[in-house]
Amino acid sequence: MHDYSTQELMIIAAAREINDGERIFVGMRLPITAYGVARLTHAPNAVGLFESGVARYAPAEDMIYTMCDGPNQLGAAWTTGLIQIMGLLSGGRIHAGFIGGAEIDRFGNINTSYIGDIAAPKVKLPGSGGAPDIAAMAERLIIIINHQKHRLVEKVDFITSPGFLDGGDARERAGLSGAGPQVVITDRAILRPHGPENELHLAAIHPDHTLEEVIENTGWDLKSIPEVAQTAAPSAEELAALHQIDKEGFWRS
Amino acid sequence: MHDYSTQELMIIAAAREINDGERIFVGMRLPITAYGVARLTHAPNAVGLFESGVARYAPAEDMIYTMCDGPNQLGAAWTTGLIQIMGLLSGGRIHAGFIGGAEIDRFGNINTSYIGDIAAPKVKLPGSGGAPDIAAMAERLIIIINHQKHRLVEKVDFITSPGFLDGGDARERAGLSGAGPQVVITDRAILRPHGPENELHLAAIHPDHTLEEVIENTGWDLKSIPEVAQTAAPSAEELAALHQIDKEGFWRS
Amino acid sequence: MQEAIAEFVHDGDSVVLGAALENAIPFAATHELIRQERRNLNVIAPISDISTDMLIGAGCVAEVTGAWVGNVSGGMGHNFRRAAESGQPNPIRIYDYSNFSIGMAFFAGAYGLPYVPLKSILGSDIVKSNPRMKMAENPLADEPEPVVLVPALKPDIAFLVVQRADRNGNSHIWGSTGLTQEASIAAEKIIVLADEIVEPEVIASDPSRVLIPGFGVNAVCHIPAACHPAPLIGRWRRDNVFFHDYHKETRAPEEFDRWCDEWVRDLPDHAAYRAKLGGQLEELRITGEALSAPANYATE
Amino acid sequence: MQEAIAEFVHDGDSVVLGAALENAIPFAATHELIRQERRNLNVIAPISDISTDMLIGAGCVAEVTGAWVGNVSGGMGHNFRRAAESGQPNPIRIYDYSNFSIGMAFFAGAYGLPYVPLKSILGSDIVKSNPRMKMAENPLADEPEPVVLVPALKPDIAFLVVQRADRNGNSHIWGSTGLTQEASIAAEKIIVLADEIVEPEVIASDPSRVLIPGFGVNAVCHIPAACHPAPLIGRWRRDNVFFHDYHKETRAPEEFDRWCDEWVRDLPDHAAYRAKLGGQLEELRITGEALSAPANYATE
Repeated sequence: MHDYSTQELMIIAAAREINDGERIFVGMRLPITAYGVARLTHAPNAVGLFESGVARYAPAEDMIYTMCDGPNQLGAAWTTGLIQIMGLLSGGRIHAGFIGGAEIDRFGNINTSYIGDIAAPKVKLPGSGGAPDIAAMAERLIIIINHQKHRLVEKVDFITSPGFLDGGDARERAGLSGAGPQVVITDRAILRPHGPENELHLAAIHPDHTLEEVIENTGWDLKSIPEVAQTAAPSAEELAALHQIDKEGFWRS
Repeated sequence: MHDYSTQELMIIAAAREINDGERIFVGMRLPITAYGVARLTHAPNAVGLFESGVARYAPAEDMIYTMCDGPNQLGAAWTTGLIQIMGLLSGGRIHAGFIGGAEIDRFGNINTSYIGDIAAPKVKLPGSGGAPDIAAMAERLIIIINHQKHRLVEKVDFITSPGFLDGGDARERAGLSGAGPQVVITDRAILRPHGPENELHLAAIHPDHTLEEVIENTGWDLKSIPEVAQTAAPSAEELAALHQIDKEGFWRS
Repeated sequence: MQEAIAEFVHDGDSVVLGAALENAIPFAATHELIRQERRNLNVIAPISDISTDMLIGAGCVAEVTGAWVGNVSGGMGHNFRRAAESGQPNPIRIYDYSNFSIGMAFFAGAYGLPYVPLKSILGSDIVKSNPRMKMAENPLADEPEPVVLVPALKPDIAFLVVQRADRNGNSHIWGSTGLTQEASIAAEKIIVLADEIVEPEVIASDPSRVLIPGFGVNAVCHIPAACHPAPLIGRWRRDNVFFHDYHKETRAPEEFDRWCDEWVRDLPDHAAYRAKLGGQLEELRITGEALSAPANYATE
Repeated sequence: MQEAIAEFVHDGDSVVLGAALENAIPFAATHELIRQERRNLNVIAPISDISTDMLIGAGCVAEVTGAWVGNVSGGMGHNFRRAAESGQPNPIRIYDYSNFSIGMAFFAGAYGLPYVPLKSILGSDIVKSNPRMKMAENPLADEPEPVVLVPALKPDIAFLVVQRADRNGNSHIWGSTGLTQEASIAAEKIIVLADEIVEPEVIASDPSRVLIPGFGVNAVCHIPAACHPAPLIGRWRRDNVFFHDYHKETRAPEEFDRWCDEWVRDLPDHAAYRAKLGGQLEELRITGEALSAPANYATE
């Protein structure tokens, strides 16, 4: 037992991916909390952007269920249109963006559209939202996903949001300007692209999880970077920041 | 002598080209007054648009020197950006627009760019502003110009704003959606396109002006429509409306 | 609004129902389209929370053009899944876009561009699955530079919810607006659902807050809380419970039918809907004040 | 502002000086560029009244990218004509655009489109004279459909005048804005000339009135009447006499030089310019009030 939950560890790992002064496309749920932790710790000058047309400095003071909720707009740096905000992404002005997904493959491609055949899908997922735009155009892509064999797959049925496509320099050849997925944060481990193929490799294992368990729950033959670390436990400062944001302990259980 | 000036007649002739409920791209000076007269007489529901990003119902209450002056924005229907306003034009939502120019040719093409050779112009004119966009995309184009031989020329040196280009269906073939110049209002007469060539023909002569004088002051071999009229003198209502707008008698002299 | 929908919306029309993403969704119009049994609609929206799902369940929809269809609180939209996976209550054709690409398609439709060349949708299989999009090379570049050509979208009609409008449709909107302006201007017709009708002087006091001027608006309907259960900045909070309940109560077709009878078909109009919500709606009403600093438009 | 221009503007840069057409023109920056003797600038502006003419006369300009250069009150700009017709004080290269095509070029630069296909510039000889533009066919159309491809414009730096900003550059602008937003976002660097510096809470009270957020701004300078002789809505009326005088007093090169010494080069900064104007400037100050109706952003 630790004094933090797995979700809290994921949030803090995500917060560490945000550098000070950066413009970050924040999604809802876990990333918005990560953004808040980063602002309160090492990145007090980060800017958070929401595709509906919102840019904020400090995160919303009250709980929000969607990015359009009132507390995310009150006192914002900018409430405007989608084109103005996502245009910054398309214009190459965004340092990093968060996305999630139903499936990810070993090249970091993400599916949120169709499981099975497009014409007669086994599961019709809700769709892309702005994720393809973020995946294509943010300088770095930060992915958060639950670590299960049916989610981390050899090849996704449908590339909603491009990672490294077929690997190697396929992404660059396709004309994509952002550097692609630089980290995948799961509930068991942290993966990063490694080697000339840009395949996702195991980079760190969360405390209390094992290499065998991680491999077993990955749908491809997961390789490791030369020196796999253990994910650093949250510092007292990080946890304090998280608890300040997550007053009701939503992420603690 | 009449109880109106030539410029007042031109303004009223221009006002008559505006139909009720239409969206009109208004320029500065004479057209803005014409728009005001139309609103006060037969077109109370016309809407006036200004390319800087202004839409108005009633014209400005105070004298304005540029479309960006305060009185043109106070109480406007919309103050916004250029793209929103000119985009309506590009999107085919504008019924008519006013433009002027330094030169016009017999197919209604207008030059406000270069007199002489482009590389070494005899006169460098200020340029286009939004006139090409208005000429290309408004459903109808209303042109106001002084009637002098060096202004109404056989062929303009440079087509800043397209009329019927080389005549006939050249305009349509070039992909232009608006119907092009439907009227040219000068200080001597009114010209309109006529016949399959869409050449500008004399349609009406202002009171006190003669056919010979009009022909003499036109730089091409001006033909006439079958029944050339005399421009109807301003009605009492039209003059009253004009005087209401032009309180200081700016256009009266 | 009954009259406006009867007059302006026809079977087979393409309809924008909410372009501001998760706020200001015109659910009141969604309900009325269901009550008037419109069929074969092409519902266009980047993200409209459960509005699209309701229309699909009620059999109003032939095509969906959008970036995301579901229930932001509950995840999936059951009717959307059923229609896409098993053609119930009828098969639907889906045109997938990303948020930016549908935004730029509206932009092109609004402002007269036949298409836009985009880079942000490169690499996505959406380009392959959406037959409207086409890969090309930038003809102005010296080096090969792939782009995706996305044609203009020009919907038949757009419904939008605004905080206040005058009787002529001149409308003030504030807070994030998503694609409200572009989608509305791109549409052939615009119907405004105003939370409040104010005197023209109120709107004219701040022409820079006008997102859609009245001269483009075909009808103005005064419908308080037309957005419910979605939020409207400064007016109504989001009804999170309602979204959760919808998710729980529409898992099977017959469950959806029951839900739709209770909340839509058995009610004559939006006033009856508000009355049925009663205190639940009143709790969502924003009564506090956090007012904008004034802007001065004086000329002297 | 001296420091901001010294640090951020280099010889040869492309500079947007006013993108709001005839209002909010950053003349204070125009003057400072002349005083600091910047050379070979590419001045980009749809229409900036006499700002471009002054810079040309002072020998700062190698290229002009725009839709109109002159003096709205007086007609022609004498320096612009001299440079274009006889290469005095130096030849300039002119890239002609229409207002909508330069607007869309900024839009493309701001929002990452490599180019835009336009119809509104078809038929104009601008397409032939501006080598950046190219005729093409719409590749998505069944029938031949000509379009003009206009590439993105990405200026090095944009100056803009705003009614009020906080110390971090978060800015409120109202009234018509021309291409202010698109040109600023397209630029690599933004310098804000604020008529008034206010507390961050004032700007944050109305985030929908923010046209340019502070996180994209490189410097904020507090310069009252930076727009003079152009107007600024709610703050300063247009100085029509000044424009007429400029027209009369700059007919010959030596006349312009005298004008420029008196009004620009012999003055150390904009404060001295305002002091020289004295009562003439005070008469243009807007003291009345015509305030916008408030918008409520409360959440409860």
